[in-house]
Amino acid sequence: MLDINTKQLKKNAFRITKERGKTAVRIRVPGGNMHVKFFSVIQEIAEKYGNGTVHITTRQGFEIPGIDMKNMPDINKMLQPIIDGLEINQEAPGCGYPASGTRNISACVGNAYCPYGNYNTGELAKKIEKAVFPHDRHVKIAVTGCPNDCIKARMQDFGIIGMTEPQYDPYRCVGCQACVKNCKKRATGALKFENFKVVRDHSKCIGCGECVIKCPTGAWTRSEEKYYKLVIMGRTGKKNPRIAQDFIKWADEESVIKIILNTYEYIEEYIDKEAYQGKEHIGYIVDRTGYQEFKKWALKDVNLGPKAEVAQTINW
Amino acid sequence: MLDINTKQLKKNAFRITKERGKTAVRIRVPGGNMHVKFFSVIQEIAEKYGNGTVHITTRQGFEIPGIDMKNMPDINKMLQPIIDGLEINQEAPGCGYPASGTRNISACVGNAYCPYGNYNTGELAKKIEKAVFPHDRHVKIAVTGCPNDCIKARMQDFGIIGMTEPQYDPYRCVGCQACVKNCKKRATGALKFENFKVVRDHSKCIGCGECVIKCPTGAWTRSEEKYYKLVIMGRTGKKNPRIAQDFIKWADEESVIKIILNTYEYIEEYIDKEAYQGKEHIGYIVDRTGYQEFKKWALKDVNLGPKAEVAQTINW
Amino acid sequence: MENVYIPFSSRILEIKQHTDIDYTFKMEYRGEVKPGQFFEVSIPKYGEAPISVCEIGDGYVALTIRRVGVVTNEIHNMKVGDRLFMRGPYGNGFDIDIYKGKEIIVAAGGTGLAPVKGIVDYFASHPEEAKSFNVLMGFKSPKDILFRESIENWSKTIQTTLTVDRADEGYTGNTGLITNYVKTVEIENADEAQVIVVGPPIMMKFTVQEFINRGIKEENIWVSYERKMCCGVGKCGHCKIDDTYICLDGPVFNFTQAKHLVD
Amino acid sequence: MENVYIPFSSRILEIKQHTDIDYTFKMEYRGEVKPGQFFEVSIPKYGEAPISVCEIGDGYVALTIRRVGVVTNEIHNMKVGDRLFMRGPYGNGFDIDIYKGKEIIVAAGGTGLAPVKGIVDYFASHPEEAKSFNVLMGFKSPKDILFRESIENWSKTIQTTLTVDRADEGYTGNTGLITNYVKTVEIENADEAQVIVVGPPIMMKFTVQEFINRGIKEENIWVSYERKMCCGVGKCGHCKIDDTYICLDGPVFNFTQAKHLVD
Amino acid sequence: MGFRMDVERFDELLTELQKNYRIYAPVLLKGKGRYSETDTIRYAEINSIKDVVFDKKSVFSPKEVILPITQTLFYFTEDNVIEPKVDEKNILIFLRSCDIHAVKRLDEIYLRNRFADSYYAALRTKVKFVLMECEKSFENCFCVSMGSNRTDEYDLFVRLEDGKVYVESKNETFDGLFKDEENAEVSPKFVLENETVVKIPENLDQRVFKSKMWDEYDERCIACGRCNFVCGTCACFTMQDIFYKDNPNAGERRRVWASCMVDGFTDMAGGHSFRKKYGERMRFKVMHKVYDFNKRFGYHMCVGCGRCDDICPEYISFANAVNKLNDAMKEVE
Amino acid sequence: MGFRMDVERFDELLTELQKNYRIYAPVLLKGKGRYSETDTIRYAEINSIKDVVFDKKSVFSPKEVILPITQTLFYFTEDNVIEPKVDEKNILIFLRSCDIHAVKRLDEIYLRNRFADSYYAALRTKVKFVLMECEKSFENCFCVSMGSNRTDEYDLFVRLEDGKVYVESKNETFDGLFKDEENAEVSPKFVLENETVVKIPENLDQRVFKSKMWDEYDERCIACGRCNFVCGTCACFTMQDIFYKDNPNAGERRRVWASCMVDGFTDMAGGHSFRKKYGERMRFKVMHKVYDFNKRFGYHMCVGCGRCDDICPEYISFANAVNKLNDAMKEVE
Repeated sequence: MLDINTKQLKKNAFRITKERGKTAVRIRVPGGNMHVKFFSVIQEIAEKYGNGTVHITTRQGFEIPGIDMKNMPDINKMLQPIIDGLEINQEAPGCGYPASGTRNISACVGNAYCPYGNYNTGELAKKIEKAVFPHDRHVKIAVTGCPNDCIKARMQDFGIIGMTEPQYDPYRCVGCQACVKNCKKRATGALKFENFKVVRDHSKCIGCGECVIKCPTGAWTRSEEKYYKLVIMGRTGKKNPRIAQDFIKWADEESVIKIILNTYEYIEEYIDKEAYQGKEHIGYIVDRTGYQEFKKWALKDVNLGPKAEVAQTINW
Repeated sequence: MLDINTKQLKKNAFRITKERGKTAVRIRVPGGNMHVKFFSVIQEIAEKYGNGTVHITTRQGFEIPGIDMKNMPDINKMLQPIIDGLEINQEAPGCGYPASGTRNISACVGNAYCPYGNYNTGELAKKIEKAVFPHDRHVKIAVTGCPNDCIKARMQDFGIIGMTEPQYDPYRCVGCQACVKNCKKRATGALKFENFKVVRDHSKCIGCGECVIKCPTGAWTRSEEKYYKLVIMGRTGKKNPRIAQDFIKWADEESVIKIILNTYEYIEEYIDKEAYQGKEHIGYIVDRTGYQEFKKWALKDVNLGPKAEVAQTINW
Repeated sequence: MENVYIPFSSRILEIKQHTDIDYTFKMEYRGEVKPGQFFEVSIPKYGEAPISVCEIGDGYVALTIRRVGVVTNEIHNMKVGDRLFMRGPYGNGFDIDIYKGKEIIVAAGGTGLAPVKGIVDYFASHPEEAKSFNVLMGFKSPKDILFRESIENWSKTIQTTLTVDRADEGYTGNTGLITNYVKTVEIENADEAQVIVVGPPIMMKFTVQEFINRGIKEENIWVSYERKMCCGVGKCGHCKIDDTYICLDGPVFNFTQAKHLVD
Repeated sequence: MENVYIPFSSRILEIKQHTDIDYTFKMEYRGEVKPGQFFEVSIPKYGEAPISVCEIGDGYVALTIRRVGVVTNEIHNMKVGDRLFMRGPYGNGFDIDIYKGKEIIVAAGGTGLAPVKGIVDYFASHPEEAKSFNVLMGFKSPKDILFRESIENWSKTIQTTLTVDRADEGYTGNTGLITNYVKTVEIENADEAQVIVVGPPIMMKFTVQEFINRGIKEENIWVSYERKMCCGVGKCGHCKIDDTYICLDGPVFNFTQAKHLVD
Repeated sequence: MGFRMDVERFDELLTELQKNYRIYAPVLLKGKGRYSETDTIRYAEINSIKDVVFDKKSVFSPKEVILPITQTLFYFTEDNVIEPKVDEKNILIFLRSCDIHAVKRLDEIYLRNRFADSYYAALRTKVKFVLMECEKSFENCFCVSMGSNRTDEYDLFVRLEDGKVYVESKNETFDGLFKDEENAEVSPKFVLENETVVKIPENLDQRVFKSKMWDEYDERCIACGRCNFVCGTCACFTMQDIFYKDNPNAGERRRVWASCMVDGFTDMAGGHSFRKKYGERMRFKVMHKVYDFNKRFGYHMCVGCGRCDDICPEYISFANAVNKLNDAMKEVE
Repeated sequence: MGFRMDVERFDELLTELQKNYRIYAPVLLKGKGRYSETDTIRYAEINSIKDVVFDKKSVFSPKEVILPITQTLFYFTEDNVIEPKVDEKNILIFLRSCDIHAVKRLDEIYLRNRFADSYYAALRTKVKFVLMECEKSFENCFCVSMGSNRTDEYDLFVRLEDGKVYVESKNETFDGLFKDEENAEVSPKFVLENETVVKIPENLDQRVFKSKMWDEYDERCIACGRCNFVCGTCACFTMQDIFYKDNPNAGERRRVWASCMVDGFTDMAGGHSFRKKYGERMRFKVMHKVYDFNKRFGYHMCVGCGRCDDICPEYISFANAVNKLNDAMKEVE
């Protein structure tokens, strides 16, 4: 006789599956990076309690299906080394993953080894994990190292896109225009060639850093400061899938985290109290209150740097 | 003295990293499902040749970084059991993964165990893998079980979204309106309550099957046929990220695969021959030739079923 | 076997409008019927609704119908001479004999006056059959007052107290909740006085409590319940509370039983 | 140390337009200069361009300049009396003594006529110094023909053959590629005849081949090369082919050397 | 009397029976489960014993055979009221002991409880029961606790075993049918033990309404009504009057199953309603099944088939709720 | 003459030297590498020996000290041509043996080859070399193969070891500077072996142009020019004339480094260009470094510093290309 509180089960990172009494455990890996030693744990769970398979999720985690619901406490105990190793915020040891509303903070590899990454996405993902988890509100956050957006930050409620402000040393520029041509072809055409040197149009520049990568003489280098573009309220789904739009360009890391935390307060204020299982998706809340109200809450006590540009209005 | 053909390296599913002479190997897992026994292989590669860590990619694969380029042949040999196990199309045994242009066919769990999945996404992913791999053209394909679109099919060149055509038995309907309310709230409001029974507006119906799931009396059931919505030419990236738009609704599986194969022929015809490394992204080709030309090629010799609806025009 | 769901058709003899949404239909009917009983009234293709009898007369019953839904809305479009479908009467109704010779107090809130109107009519016509008869009537506002004519007639033979929750311009009568007027009723012998309370659930709850506070015995308090009903014959299940079917065992209950009816 | 990059300024004495885009500028200049040599001509803030000498005279050199870029475009805006900046002459130029007393054939394609014009001018004025003198000139179309006046004058003393790739209305002369006319040239003693070929790379390649086919010895064939140059003095590297700097070691080469110059 | 025969022979007899009977049994509906590529088991007419699913519990109970989900009461044509024709054939239902007990509950409501329901009666009187035995208790069954694990109120008993059909006939109607068949000792085995055991407190009464146990269900229950619809004893219905879209002069009055868990069950035309909290609905249902029905009719409504526990999408266990009443009574005493 | 001193003392002498010298050395530029959070090593003026990166190869060679990346040749103000002022100070460059050899190549082009370049000469004559020794061969170095692993053409040699600075002075200019310092036996060690060995075929000539070996680079090379820009011997430049945006009456003529690998290197004003294929450019470069320079000047241009191999984003090895010439010559012979 199973008498299972499905809401608690879901909040404990298990899922209700098609098969009665069977669950799948979700292993969230913030930022997608992990030591392979934890693979043994996953292997053991899948072989001992599951059906021997694992699904790699699009948010960079694992799902081990075919687990009897009655084994959930055992699984939670087995997960502890992973939870410790990944430094997951947990409510109590041995109780498994504590959240399901806010999704895994996913991240491309970022500057860990990708040439295009403008910052350490894995670290930022973990920092955000520390700041917001566990949380039941339905918020999707992803961090990506550059505007190539391999993580598909534009399909998230918060997409954090790494930027660098390219620094130009005209003395080192030989006018090969590698940067200019590349920027036009692959980015936004923010570079012009004038008087045999390059002029950057800051308003067009997306901070991808491709000019730095392409420059054969080191005339372009990265800014000491790291910048972030925060894009918001993208979503897939049945109702009206849409791409996230630019909220702030040239933001700093601290502000980005603060804005996310502020947004959770905004959610508490405005969420539809009638929403099924308190699961109103943040995007729909913003649809209801309008962007200006969201902005007001999001930017509360945020000290944006002098370069930051906040969107006056957003039409999704 | 490293003298490495980077194009070949990339086509062999390794990557150029920030660190000179170090590579990361990419392990593509079509559909994201694998037996955990292969975890041992990944573990061994990471511990013996890499830095002990692994990155879980957003396309459902693994990247093992920190590998000396000179060890690539060894790694390829070690990967063979995975390649065999996942039935990856390979050019020759022991030579590793053979493609880099066309990305891993990614998939949500689909009806393997997700209650919302309308078909076996893992199987379709493998079928497409078999049909198109290896291929160097830059095409992103993802399959998702339902319009919730957990895999973010709307950010792909081809997003395949599972549909079912709900079958209604008015005799079993007690008029609780669970389906009607849910469809309005979570889907597209395709259901109306008339004369104490439910009327479905086919033109609004996205085939999500939620009505079937919500119906407490079994009045709604799934169609015997499985249907697919094919959405196309979504993308992230620096230039103009955009969401994929509906190309065909209520398509059949065979047609979908044929359309993808046709598109590769279209690419060969229209790709910018000057494109850097032959890497013009399919979306930009369609931008150039226009939708009608794409459509002509895509639908060549395709026998769509009677329910299929092809978009007359698409504005991305 | 008799098909209890088959309605008979009945001609509308007279229509009287009380308020914007309350009309009384005098329906052709010959047969046994008691105050407090109800009929399932229907217009085919629109639906059925349980309606209390508010007046019983020779060859007719009167039904006060508030326009609150599809069926009642359609009924309000009917004209004298048109036919409604009916089945019933259902329920137990009030047993007038219980009250005879007693101090009687009826407290009715809003449309709750309809099911007890037959009782009041009876004693207003036969004031000598009661030791005393008080009727307290509460309505939300002056424009919601039902049976104005009857009330005026009643006041000639029995004690009537009319109050509205909110007065409006031109209204000079009592205001305030009906519970406030329970204390004003003169009761000679609280042990034997009979009280009938009918109205919205919240009104009934507090009004009964007031009477108990006045020393009325629970077994001398009577209430009438309104619940959703689809059949009227103990099948559809909507009106069941605990082991009690309002349609079969009520709608009139002695408070000793009613107090256990927790939805 | 002398700064070889410093230009001198020179007055424009005369401007002659040949075609829409080809003008000849007669520049004030006194000094040694040979046909086939070039100057780096510049307008400060616009840039420098290597330009062949097309005519050498007393106190002047003439430069034929095609409008093909920023600098030449700007030069075309200049008027007589304005000043250009120049440095040079650079390069080896043609050594007229080599050709004297020989059968001489000059084949020039398009602007390739400019660097050899000095040679032709010389022998047209001194036809007696050559055993014979043939000049073959090819242009794309009649409107591209340069030095029309000179050509007319030359035809009085030496053999001239003018052809265009594509005729247009009103043109009645030869058509076809210059290579077709190589066979028409009368050569008495192929062993000793001297041939100068200047023009676009493709024209030079096939024309030289035609002459070799006619039995002309490689060591009697001379070509002049045009390459990108920034300095003219063997530093910038753009004009280098193999170990040869066109600016220093050319632009005039005997074909025995030139045939090894693979870009 | 017991008989033994081949499947083929049995199916011949079935065909014979079909002349006078519609024969209903639990069948497998491929792909008609709630989720993609899942099946379901529901009652439907069969043509062969091979259609009958013996080894699994049906999702819905057999009640829909005698209490149709949607049932037309009358047709209206302008001012006429016309009752639908009743099918002439009799009915055979393959069902289990618990379900036979359940029908007894339906009879209590529909044939007795002051009025008899002619629509129900019309079908019910046609019905004969074919008992299916339970080799072993299914998941969530607690028939033993509810005393519904055994019955002798059946007309036929049928067992399919190793390609043979064993039939016990207790109704002489069928004597002729089986007279040529091989005799055999056939009698049903009954489940004597369930994994799930339910204990209804002896002192259970309305005081338990005050227990905190119900609060849990406010959050967990989604008020979908599945527990009612699959239940063999739930008997509630709602009336519906409609016009035909093709001709608004014609229409019908019908009834459909209702659920005390679903929004609207208590809604009155004026707007008032009761039991808004899902925990209250749970309480109403539980108490009906194991308290107040008993109070009115002298035996418990619930037959312990466990279908409500099988179906609940939120994994709420009715059986466990009943067992929680014990602690709840201690809490409120 | 050799000396030994503390770092602090050496830095004092450095300060003393700065009165007359600009002192250049390879320094670490934090975060200025091509990729995020990567560093780079480039030549820059130093103020302390601690600024000098001894243990890694600089990405760019020291050539930029004497052959600036962007160098103004004249200023134009309306009709006047004005040469820029030459900095009065002399120049000290910390560099390795291979780089000293490389400067000799630059000298060949810029001071000789018919004309002398006054701009180069002006800087070059101010330069004194401070030799840095290579404790061991760095990755991709093949100086031994090119004979540039040793030199005695330096003015000072400086070694930093265990917190002490060892200096050898070979130029009497510095006699006064070090006269009070502790004497020590100091002389540079030179690398005698590289992991990378390059063998230039003895019969190498233009026939190798026909080899298929170049085709590979059509695909692999991206013509970015990095190999040229980091090279200590590449000497090409391009001229640029500009107007100042603030005053179009004034402007300048300048030169910037050019690369034979980059598009435009051979583009003539009329539109014609040569070596469109990247393999042809690779061939041109390789042959210049190990064939035609030698033909013209009597020794190879390449000094084997390996910077081209260090930098190539496509992992093309110049050294390996040179070695492939051996097979290529066999192919075309």
